[in-house]
Amino acid sequence: MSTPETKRGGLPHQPPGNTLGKENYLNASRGFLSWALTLDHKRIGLMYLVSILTAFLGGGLAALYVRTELIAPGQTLGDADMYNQAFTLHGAIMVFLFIIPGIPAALGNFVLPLLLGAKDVAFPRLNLASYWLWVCGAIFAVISLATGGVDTGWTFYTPYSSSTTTSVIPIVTGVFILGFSSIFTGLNFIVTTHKLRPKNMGWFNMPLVMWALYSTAIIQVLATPVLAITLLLLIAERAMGIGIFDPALGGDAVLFQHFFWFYSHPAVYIMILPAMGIISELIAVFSRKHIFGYTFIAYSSVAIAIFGFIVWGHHMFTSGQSDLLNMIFAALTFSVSIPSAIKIWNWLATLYKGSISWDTPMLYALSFIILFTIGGLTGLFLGMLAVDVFLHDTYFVVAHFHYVMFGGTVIAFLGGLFYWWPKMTGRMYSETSGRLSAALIFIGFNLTFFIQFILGSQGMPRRYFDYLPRYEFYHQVSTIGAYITALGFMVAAYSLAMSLVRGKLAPANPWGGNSLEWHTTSPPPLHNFEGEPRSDDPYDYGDWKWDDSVEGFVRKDAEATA
Amino acid sequence: MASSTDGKHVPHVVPLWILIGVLAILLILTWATVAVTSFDFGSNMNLVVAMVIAVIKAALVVMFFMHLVWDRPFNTVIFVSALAFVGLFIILALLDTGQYQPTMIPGYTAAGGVVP
Amino acid sequence: MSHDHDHPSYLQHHFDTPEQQFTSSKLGMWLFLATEVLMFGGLFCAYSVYRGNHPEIFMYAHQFLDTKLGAINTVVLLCSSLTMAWAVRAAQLGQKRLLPFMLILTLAGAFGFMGIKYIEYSSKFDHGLLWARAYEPHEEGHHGDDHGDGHEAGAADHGAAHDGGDDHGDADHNGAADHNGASDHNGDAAHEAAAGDHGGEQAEALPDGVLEILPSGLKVEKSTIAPPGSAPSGTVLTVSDDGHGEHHGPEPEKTKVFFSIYFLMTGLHGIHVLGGIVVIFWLLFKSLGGAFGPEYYTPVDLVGLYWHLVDLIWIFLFPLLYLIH
Amino acid sequence: MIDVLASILQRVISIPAGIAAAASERVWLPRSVSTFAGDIDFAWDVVFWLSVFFFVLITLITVYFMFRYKRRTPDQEALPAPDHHLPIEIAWSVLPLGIVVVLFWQGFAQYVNMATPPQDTYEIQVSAMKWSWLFTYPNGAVTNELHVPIDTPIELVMTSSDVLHAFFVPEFRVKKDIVPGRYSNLWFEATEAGDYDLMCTEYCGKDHSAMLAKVTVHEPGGFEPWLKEESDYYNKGWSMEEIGEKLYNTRGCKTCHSVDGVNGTGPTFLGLYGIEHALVGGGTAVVDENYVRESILEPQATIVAGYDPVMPTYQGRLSEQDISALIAYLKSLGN
Repeated sequence: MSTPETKRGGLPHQPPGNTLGKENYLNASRGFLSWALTLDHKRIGLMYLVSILTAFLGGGLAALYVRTELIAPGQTLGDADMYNQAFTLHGAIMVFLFIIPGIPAALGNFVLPLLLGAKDVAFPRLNLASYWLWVCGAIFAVISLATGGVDTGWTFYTPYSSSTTTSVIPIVTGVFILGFSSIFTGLNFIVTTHKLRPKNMGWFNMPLVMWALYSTAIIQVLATPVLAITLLLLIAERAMGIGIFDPALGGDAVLFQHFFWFYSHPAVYIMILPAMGIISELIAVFSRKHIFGYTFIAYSSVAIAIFGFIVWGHHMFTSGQSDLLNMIFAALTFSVSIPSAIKIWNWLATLYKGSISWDTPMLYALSFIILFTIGGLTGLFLGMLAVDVFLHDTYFVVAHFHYVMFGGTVIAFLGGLFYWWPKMTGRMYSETSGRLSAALIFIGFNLTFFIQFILGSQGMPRRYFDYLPRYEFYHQVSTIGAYITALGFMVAAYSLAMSLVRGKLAPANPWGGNSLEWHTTSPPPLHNFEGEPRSDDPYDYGDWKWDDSVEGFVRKDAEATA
Repeated sequence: MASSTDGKHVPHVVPLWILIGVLAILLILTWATVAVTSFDFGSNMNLVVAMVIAVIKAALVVMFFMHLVWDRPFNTVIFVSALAFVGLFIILALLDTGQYQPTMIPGYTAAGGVVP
Repeated sequence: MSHDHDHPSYLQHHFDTPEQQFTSSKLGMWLFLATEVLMFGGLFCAYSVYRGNHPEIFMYAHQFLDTKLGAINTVVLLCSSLTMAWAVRAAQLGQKRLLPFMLILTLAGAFGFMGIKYIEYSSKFDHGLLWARAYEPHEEGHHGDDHGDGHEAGAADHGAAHDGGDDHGDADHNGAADHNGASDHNGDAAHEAAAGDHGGEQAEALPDGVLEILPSGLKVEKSTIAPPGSAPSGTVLTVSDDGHGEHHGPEPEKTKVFFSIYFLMTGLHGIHVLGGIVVIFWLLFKSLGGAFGPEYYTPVDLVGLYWHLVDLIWIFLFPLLYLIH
Repeated sequence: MIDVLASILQRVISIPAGIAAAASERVWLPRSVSTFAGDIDFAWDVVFWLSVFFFVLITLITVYFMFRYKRRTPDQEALPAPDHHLPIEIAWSVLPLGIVVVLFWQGFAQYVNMATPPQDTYEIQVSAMKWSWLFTYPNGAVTNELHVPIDTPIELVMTSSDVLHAFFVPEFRVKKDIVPGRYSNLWFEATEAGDYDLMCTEYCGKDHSAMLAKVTVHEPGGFEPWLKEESDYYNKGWSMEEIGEKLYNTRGCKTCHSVDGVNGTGPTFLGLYGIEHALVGGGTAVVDENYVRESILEPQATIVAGYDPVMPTYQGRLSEQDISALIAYLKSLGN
């Protein structure tokens, strides 16, 4: 650790290990181009973060529009076309612009090399290209919005998508580009994990979030190209009428669904695996206890990645897929539930006899366990063939995937964001507002979506602009829940934004974690570490002790922390 | 293969006779695959023969032109798993579409909706 | 910095050794190739599904592809693969004059491939053998309707597709060359004058049901089955090939899907060849400046891998599209 | 805007009444009204109570640990505990495997039932289009609402003329996508007379949520007379206008064309006959016999300005006589 400099810029109490006002990656160079053309993974991660949060805001507003429209049967705000475009926009933005790049490209980009003790990802230029491809894809999404919107649903099912008059081609082009952005991130992460670990870090010394990001990257690399070709075929279908998917031209509409879900089911694991990785970190760090069953959790991530490829047909049980395939996919589908269950049990065992702090990231992690349990268990209903036939395309499915995607991924994303925020910015957020946001989102989310399980089991179909009066009460509750959730997000945004203005300065290790990112300063220097970081078991917290003067954790063996 | 202790990269050079020999075999196989089309092996055997030849050709290119025999084994793992996933995709899709073929309506053309 | 004593200019700051950088690049490239395999895998899947369910379409439609040109292209691509592998070898051995030479040979192969592809494509365009919506097969040499010899008006528009031919390939090239630029037979007066004679005369003395016999021995027959996509029903011309009984018969339904798949597969492959041309040019440019040698030849190696993959895909496309039996 | 807010506020105020109403009905699943609905409900119950058990277990453990082991002081360390335990881990990996095998079997066995229709079903042709249903009975009668006899296995042979649709009746627990270019089959046997809602559950565009129909299950002996009544309008002594009105109501016209002067997905029929329309792409057309006929048979040929080209063709669905009847009805709506 370098010798402390005198405080600059009138910063308040600056704990050791905090580099605000000194040299760090944020001020290593200045000017717009130093960001736009940066090769530093940390800056790219931050740019991603700002971008995907903007996308999240857009998708969230679309969601609020949808929920508000549904507060009463019939027309509330706009007509059916408007509603259809709103839910399509909500789905497409949230899936392709927010949740898929969310954890890997934003948080992952920032922490992955730090976790490995590396200076950067293996291909920094590719990383930057990935970011700008994302921007490019987002621009296409905006173009499609500006040229009349899209009303196909995020799944782009043919033949509706090849016959509707709305702007399908721009948004599909956008998603095509976003696919390459995702591939580049995945490719980069695999190579980085393989090649840039420190010499003494074996595969089983990696933090579990690395296993999760690595498994995610495998899916990104192997599945996303199929999405690319699917979308290319869809564009060709519309532009040239090639007749692969459109029955009117001699094609096969169900084949499109095979193509689409061959990517989009593994993509579900692109969304949830990194979230599980973050939860493994949070549970261990905030219990100050070694993660339970490291090997099982690590292998279960890889297992989920691989099983994820052989279950896509469960999205097609009522689609006209043959009975034979329905049976095969139904049997294979249950295989995914085993590794997911393993993780839940291991997390609970980690909590046992821990020293459980109620800091904001941990509150998010604990709500993840409960929400993901509901999401996972309701998946069992949908895996059972005969029950799925009844529940398919109803609100039960909507609720199920929101419990996994929102209750799982978004919650873990927020947990990770609060967890690494001090490392990224060098500032602590206010715990009060942080905890309030976690509570509000938990309550609002359950109000919004638990009621939709009931709604779905009553037979309410999804993507309905209007509905039968008997469903009205449930929709009202759901809409109110959506607004409470939105309030929770506003509180979270407030908490993080205020921390930048008047947050306390963060120490190097506010939480007592032992993965390598906590071994460097907050924020880290341009090349991440001063000297070669020393890696050991990332879940052995015995070397760190709480220091009141630092308001964080310091190494026990450090002679003087200055 | 191409590693050394001090981290300096030492390339593996493929002997010229291997490269030219591989090309010769590839050309012969190309001739063969065209030639066998004039024989009828019955049912789908012609397709099988054509694919076997293509796989041999592809394997030669991958192993020698692309250095995979001398490369790190993990690169082989990547390539083979990519092929395996393609195979999985094709087999399951074929299995399904083959099953529901009888329900197809011959000569169907859509009656409503147009493409802009 | 751990490598301050030995820091070649090509070594990026976040790598410790050239070896680490090289194997990283190589691993990245193989992953990229895996994505390419899966991307083309989608097309192969679409191909398999349609061939599995409609073998008759493939049996019928592949006759319009030119096996001879396909085979020549295969050879061209294989040879350029060798020169590429040789280029990598030259770079590894520091043969600074051989490397650009081999790259130029590879480029020659690439351009040769695209040139032949161009000939094939323009022949398809001339005959209206295009993807589904544009599919409108017609026979260049046949212009009966223009000369009032009694055929249904419009028959030629959606009528005979011509053999591109594994067995009658030469006839097709001649046709394609002769009628280049004359695909719009109603608008091109000069062409009508040239083609009109034999088309009009032959049709007069033919047996019932056969509308025309082409110079190559193909009979253009009357069929009652309209190809989908051609709007009015009526007389439809199809080609039968007397040499090989199995190619007889009317045009199956959904034939246009074959051409959709053909254009998608060869088109996407062609785009990859074009991409290869660009990067090989870049390599050539760099190699002329002496950028590569035994200690640093990563770009040559990676482009080589890419180029071989393009070759690899063609190795499958050729029998699957041209050699259907 | 104020209106919207006021109506939203009104909805919010009415929620307590809604809770009371909802609490008085069954919460999960609608009534079961088909032969296999009971079996599916059993499978549902199995997985439902299993889920409740695990949910309660995991939540209790989480919440209990959260309080029991709460960190009191910032420097509090964890209590000693093992970081792995192979037998336990293997147990909780393998046990769920056994459970999911049971679940798979439950779902699969019932599915086989649903997928295989019995012999001697009563077959009804279903034609789905944006955004209405047509049901054709063996005697040629066509309606836009489904009528079936009770306690009789019904087989539906379904086709779509445009995009994907799906047939869903919650009370019967049946659902099947209707794929254009294919015949989709589905069977059920209703066990209780009454009216049920049929919904389209595969997103099909603008009026997806309006693509509803009533399913009427007739009491024993009630179906045959109804069917007789519905068939052959031309031998009932009705006027052409009356037949046209009947066709308007039963063949899907009214989904998009109102008769009250309000334009919907298509122009209203009120006062339509004889006027001159502006067309998409320029030009005009007078609504006369030929124009109406063409619009029915080739709806894509001329599109009225301001509307989307979404109407399916009725070629083969309406006879010449039917078209004449519809023209007569249109004329009666005046201009």
